[in-house]
Amino acid sequence: MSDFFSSPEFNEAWEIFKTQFPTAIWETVYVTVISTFFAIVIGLPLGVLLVTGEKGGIRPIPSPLLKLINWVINILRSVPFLILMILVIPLTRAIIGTSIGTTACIVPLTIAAFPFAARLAESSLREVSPSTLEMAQSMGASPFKIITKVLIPESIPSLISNATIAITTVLGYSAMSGIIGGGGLGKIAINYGYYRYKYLVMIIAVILLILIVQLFQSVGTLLAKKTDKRLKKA
Amino acid sequence: MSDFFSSPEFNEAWEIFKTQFPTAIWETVYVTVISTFFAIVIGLPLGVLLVTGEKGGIRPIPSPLLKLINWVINILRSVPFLILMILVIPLTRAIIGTSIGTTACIVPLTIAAFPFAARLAESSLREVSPSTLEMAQSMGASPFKIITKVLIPESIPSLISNATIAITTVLGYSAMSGIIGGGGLGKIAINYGYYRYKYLVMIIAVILLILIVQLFQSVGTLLAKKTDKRLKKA
Amino acid sequence: GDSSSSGEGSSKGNESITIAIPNDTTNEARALLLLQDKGYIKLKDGAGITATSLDVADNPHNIQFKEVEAAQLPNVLKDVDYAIINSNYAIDAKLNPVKDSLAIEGSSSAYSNILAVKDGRQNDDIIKALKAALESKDVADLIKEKYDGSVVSTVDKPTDGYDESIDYSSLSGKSVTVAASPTPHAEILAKAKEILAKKDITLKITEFTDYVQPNNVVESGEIDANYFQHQPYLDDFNKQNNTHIVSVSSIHVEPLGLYGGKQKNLDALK
Amino acid sequence: MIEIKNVTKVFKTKDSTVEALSDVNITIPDGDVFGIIGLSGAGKSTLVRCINMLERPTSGSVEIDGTDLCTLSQKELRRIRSNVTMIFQGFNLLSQKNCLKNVCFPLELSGVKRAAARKRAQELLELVGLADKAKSYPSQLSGGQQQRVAIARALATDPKILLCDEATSALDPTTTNSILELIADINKKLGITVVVITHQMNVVERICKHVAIIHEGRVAEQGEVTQIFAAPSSDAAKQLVYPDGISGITQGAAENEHIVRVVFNGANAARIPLIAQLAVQKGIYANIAHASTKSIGEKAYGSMILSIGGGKNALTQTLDYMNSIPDIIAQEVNGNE
Amino acid sequence: MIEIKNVTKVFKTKDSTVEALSDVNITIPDGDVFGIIGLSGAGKSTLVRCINMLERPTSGSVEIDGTDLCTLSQKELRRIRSNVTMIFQGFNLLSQKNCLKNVCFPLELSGVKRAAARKRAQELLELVGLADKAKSYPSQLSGGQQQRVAIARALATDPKILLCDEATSALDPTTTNSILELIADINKKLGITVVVITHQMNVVERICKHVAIIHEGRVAEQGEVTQIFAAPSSDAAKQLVYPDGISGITQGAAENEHIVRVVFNGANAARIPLIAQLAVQKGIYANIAHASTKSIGEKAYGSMILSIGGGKNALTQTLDYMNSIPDIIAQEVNGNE
Ligand SMILES: Nc1ncnc2c1ncn2[C@@H]1O[C@H](COP(=O)(O)OP(=O)(O)OP(=O)(O)O)[C@@H](O)[C@H]1O
Ligand SMILES: Nc1ncnc2c1ncn2[C@@H]1O[C@H](COP(=O)(O)OP(=O)(O)OP(=O)(O)O)[C@@H](O)[C@H]1O
Ligand SMILES: [Mg+2]
Ligand SMILES: [Mg+2]
Repeated sequence: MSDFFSSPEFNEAWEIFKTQFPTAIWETVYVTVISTFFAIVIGLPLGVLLVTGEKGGIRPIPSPLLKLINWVINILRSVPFLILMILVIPLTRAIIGTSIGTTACIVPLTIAAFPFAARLAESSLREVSPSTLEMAQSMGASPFKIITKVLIPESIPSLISNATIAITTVLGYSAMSGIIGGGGLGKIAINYGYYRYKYLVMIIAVILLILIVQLFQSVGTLLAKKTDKRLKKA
Repeated sequence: MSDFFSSPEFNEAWEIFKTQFPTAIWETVYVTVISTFFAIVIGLPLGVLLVTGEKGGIRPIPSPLLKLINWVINILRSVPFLILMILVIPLTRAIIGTSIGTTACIVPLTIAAFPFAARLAESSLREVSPSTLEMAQSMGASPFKIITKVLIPESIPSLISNATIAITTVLGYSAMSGIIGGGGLGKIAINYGYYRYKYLVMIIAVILLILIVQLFQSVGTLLAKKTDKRLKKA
Repeated sequence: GDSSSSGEGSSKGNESITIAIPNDTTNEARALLLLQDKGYIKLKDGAGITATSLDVADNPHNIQFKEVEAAQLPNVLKDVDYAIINSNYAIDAKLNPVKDSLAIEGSSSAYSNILAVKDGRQNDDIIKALKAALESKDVADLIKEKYDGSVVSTVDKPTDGYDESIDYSSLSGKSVTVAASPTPHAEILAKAKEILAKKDITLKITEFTDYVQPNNVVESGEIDANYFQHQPYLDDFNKQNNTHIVSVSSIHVEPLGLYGGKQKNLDALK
Repeated sequence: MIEIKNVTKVFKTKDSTVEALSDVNITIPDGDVFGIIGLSGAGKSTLVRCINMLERPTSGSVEIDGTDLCTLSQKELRRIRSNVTMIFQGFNLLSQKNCLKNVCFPLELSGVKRAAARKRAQELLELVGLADKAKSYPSQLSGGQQQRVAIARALATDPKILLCDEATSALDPTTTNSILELIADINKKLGITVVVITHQMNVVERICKHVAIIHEGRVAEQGEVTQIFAAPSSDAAKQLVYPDGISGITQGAAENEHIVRVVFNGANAARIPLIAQLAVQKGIYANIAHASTKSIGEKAYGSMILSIGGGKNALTQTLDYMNSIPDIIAQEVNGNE
Repeated sequence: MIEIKNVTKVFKTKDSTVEALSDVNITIPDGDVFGIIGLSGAGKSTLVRCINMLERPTSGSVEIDGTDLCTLSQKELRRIRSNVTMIFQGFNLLSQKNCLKNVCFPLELSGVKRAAARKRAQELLELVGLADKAKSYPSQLSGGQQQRVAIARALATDPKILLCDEATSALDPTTTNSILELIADINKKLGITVVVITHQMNVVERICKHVAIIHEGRVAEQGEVTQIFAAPSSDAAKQLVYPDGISGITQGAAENEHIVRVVFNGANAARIPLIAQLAVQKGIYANIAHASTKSIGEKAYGSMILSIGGGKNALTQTLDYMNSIPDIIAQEVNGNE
């Protein structure tokens, strides 16, 4: 063992660890959290529209509009992330001021993740019992009130656990940020592990990623359970 | 326009379209469907375990085992797909006989997707009302029967719409299959379109991907609605 | 994926030979050109630095090409008869380009990796300073020591790191940004960074794991220079994308080698 | 005034069509307490759900104060709905909100300030006997407690129309009585219109003024409760009023025996020994075949079925005697009913 | 035999603890029809859920035929549970299965072949009057229809113990009667033990042999139905039997007036004009203050509260006269009850 700890591999990994990891951890968390946040901010309303807007829904919207939303979501979900990243460069430049670097990743990540978030939200919201919605309708609640006071609150546990799925997926995508000059643990794992076979560095990066995912997941699961009032607790 | 259709770009794209797209479409669909299938075959039981195995669940399993499953899922969800692809090469070789080519992609895709499928399944299964499960328990149904006859059947619509989310995500990942010599529309979009600036080819590939996603999504949404017997239909 | 060759591919009696080649534009073409040089295949007329496996005109050995991402070639070596691998990847994967390769590109400077900038900026002082640092003896030494023959410096007359024709004091406090591939380019730049730091010039290195964006960001002016490609690739890029990027210096070359996987020697290609 | 005109509702399913309502016509005056009774599956819930357009009639119209709800825009409909509340057969509580917040829900919808809403909600919870459960979630309540939360919620906004779909089905008699009193009270004080679906005939007797009997999607009979309960003419009504069947009584009846139904509708008869007086004064021996009566204060409510010997003469005397007392209605029941 | 011994059940929530059951002791003999009544929130559902261990008692034990359920392994518990079925207060139907499949569910669990299960399920649906709804899904059924599917499902496997938590709450009187007959029938033919929670006192009178009154988690009173209904001694029991309160009757009573409760427990009294005879033969004028009786065939069921003038003497004569008839129990009611 003492051999290993004085081996050049170890020294090199330790050096990289000290110099690059603190920033990388921060970059990973920051990009992931912000992108997921925006993805939810855009995706949740779309998910709501998908559920409430359909024929027989709470607030039907014109069928062509609904189709359009479905198409946009499907289109963005179909474009491989690599290509998406490149295609949105003009947009990134317009919003962030530059198309490169860690912050610039937020735009393609958000654009890749919001359709995903919309589908997850849709799936959660569909679980709210129609009779609960009926109750709110019978009281003359406006579609907006039904959405904000019934549809979303009643599916909060499921929305939270799906948001956890979304943030983990965004974290995975963020590993590709190297393509546009971004940073983060994923990039380190790929650059050192994939391109340079420095597996020790890669493993450390991956372990840190695992810890972050584990953290997100634990918080998500806990919150989902805490907020769920349907369960009988003895 | 007639200019365009006789332009060298168009001729070239047409050539590629004729020679490569039929196989590519087939490869995309085949890899995606098979990987998703295996991902569900592995992920659904895990999702079931996550829900039924917890304390107070239908069939609690030892808490360390539950933690282990959670960890494995989180670990696999944390590793960037690019790296996962490399890490599983020995496994791919053992299962498929080779680590390169379209079929070889099925292994990393399945391994990347099953933890995702497990989380989605978990999220669906949690929506089954505790009192329905109680009813089955009160009749002396074994955990296995509860799972197969109540838990899964009652959440079928939600499971189907989440399976649709999964298959679309797998399709997205499969675009990266070019890295290990796999084929498909994603590879064509990236390798021919992006890296060789044949944007026309890229656009055609992306459009085909969109059509495939649209197909999956429509079938999924339709099935989810058809199977849902909770909705009142006038 | 499994792009089998055209031409004589129909001779089914022949056992086919699989060769894994890089799947990116220039490396794929270089690999095919290497095979053509050795007389194993013939490419269509005019197929140059953008050739793909589809451009194979004559394939007497019935070679099946497996296009794999360049960095993955060492990993899949076991699954194929041969693979053509960039030296930098080979050496990281503990293959010795000098001893283990069955055939290797000559260190012809056609594929020398260049420092490139947007046309018109060639004579900017800061670019000149960067160029001088990269052409330094320190960098050449680093390449020699660190890469042990898998990366070869192509600088004829290494400098001391500084360009006498420019006024370094006016550059003090300025910074220059370079887009680079992670390896070996970013590592080589790290040395240049030290050199420039002595003159209070900050070299910012932005790593890209992609071959298209570094040119795009130089063209757009978001980044001052890039260092990841060779001249033929740049020429093709400029032509295809209507960009105006020029080389200011060629720094190093990474020769491609042919390595044996299931085959231990070249007999199968005889 | 609620006017249900020629309402028909058809449910289409894959392999069948169910005509839940056929050509229903009902008028419910303002301030009335209107009962709707009928066998399980008769169409009661569907009918009431048409009143607030949760179910759109396949044909026909529903008018509230002259406005045809079927023709309203969503927005106009919402305005009307905010004055019509419903207690659902299945409670439909918000599972993620505690009792207090469940009751606050309609108040917040109608723009009541948070603090005021909470105060009002707490009062209502006290009224239904659940003050201590304010912070409990629906999953932590018993069936009856859930139903009471639903009742409190429906009463929160002082609606003009209250629709009760089996509002007391999960409650014990004592709690039922206190809820009914509450509803009757509100009806009197605020003049709200109450529509009550129930399976408990004593609920109808107790608070309804009018009643409609729905049978297989049609109105079998409607009118004043006393009238209908005293003399149900349709088979459907008879079945509900005498679930055990009256045939058992009439079949065993002797040649000269007659069956009489006596209805007490708040008659000041609680302290009068009617049967005994009939026997002593008129020599008529009335046998009580079926009785469901109660005295509240001095007043008697409910009905009895008497079998009277002594032929036509005794019958006439009995009817005369009974009908001479105010708020008592006595009628002969046809033997082959 | 079901023995509930010292059972206590405490629910802990974030900011309160609810003692739903405190030290409950009940023994239910085999083949009995045992009623459990009590106010809303008294703990009835919790108690019944302890019988099949859906709720584990905080302390105490539940024994079925001598086996303590609390100590059983999951597997042994399942074996017992397959003989104990429950009709839930909330129905708990499988929302994605049609009626037929819902009824088939327990049959399939117990290994009955598919075809046989379908046949049996169809028979049961016919029994509860839903033959034509076999292919409908729960969301397409009325409340009462859903409840009947739940009943059919509970009866499907011929259980040894049937637990009914408000099994007829959503049903009209006619349907209720037919379901009660069905249950009584099964109880007689197959000797199964039936535990019935209900808010409908006539359900208890009609089918239960024994009854326990639960009040705030404790057994206030238990025993034979006739006894308890004739002479409820606990306040809780009185409240249930006389939800309007008996004080109204007794308060207005004159000095020499006495209140008597008469219970008909299937007495062959249907054709005897008791009140009239009492008046004519004994000169005692009994006034009916409260009555809930019915004749089924020749038998009379239910109870009456009579107020009798004429002081002690008249009282004694009345009690003697009434009690001389078999299956009639008459008792004086204490004035300040
Ligand atoms: N999971 C729980 N958490 C907290 N309190 C509970 C829970 N379940 C029941 N209770 C409380 O226990 C008490 C008894 O409930 P139970 O359901 O047994 O009443 P019940 O007699 O069946 O009433 P009802 O006639 O209204 O159905 C109630 O006060 C209820 O609020
Ligand atoms: N969504 C639906 N699809 C098909 N049939 C339906 C639907 N809703 C109700 N029905 C049918 O319409 C009829 C009337 O139902 P409704 O709920 O109005 O009955 P109800 O009188 O309220 O009965 P209950 O007293 O049992 O609640 C029933 O036969 C029912 O099966
Ligand atoms: Mg109903
Ligand atoms: Mg209960």
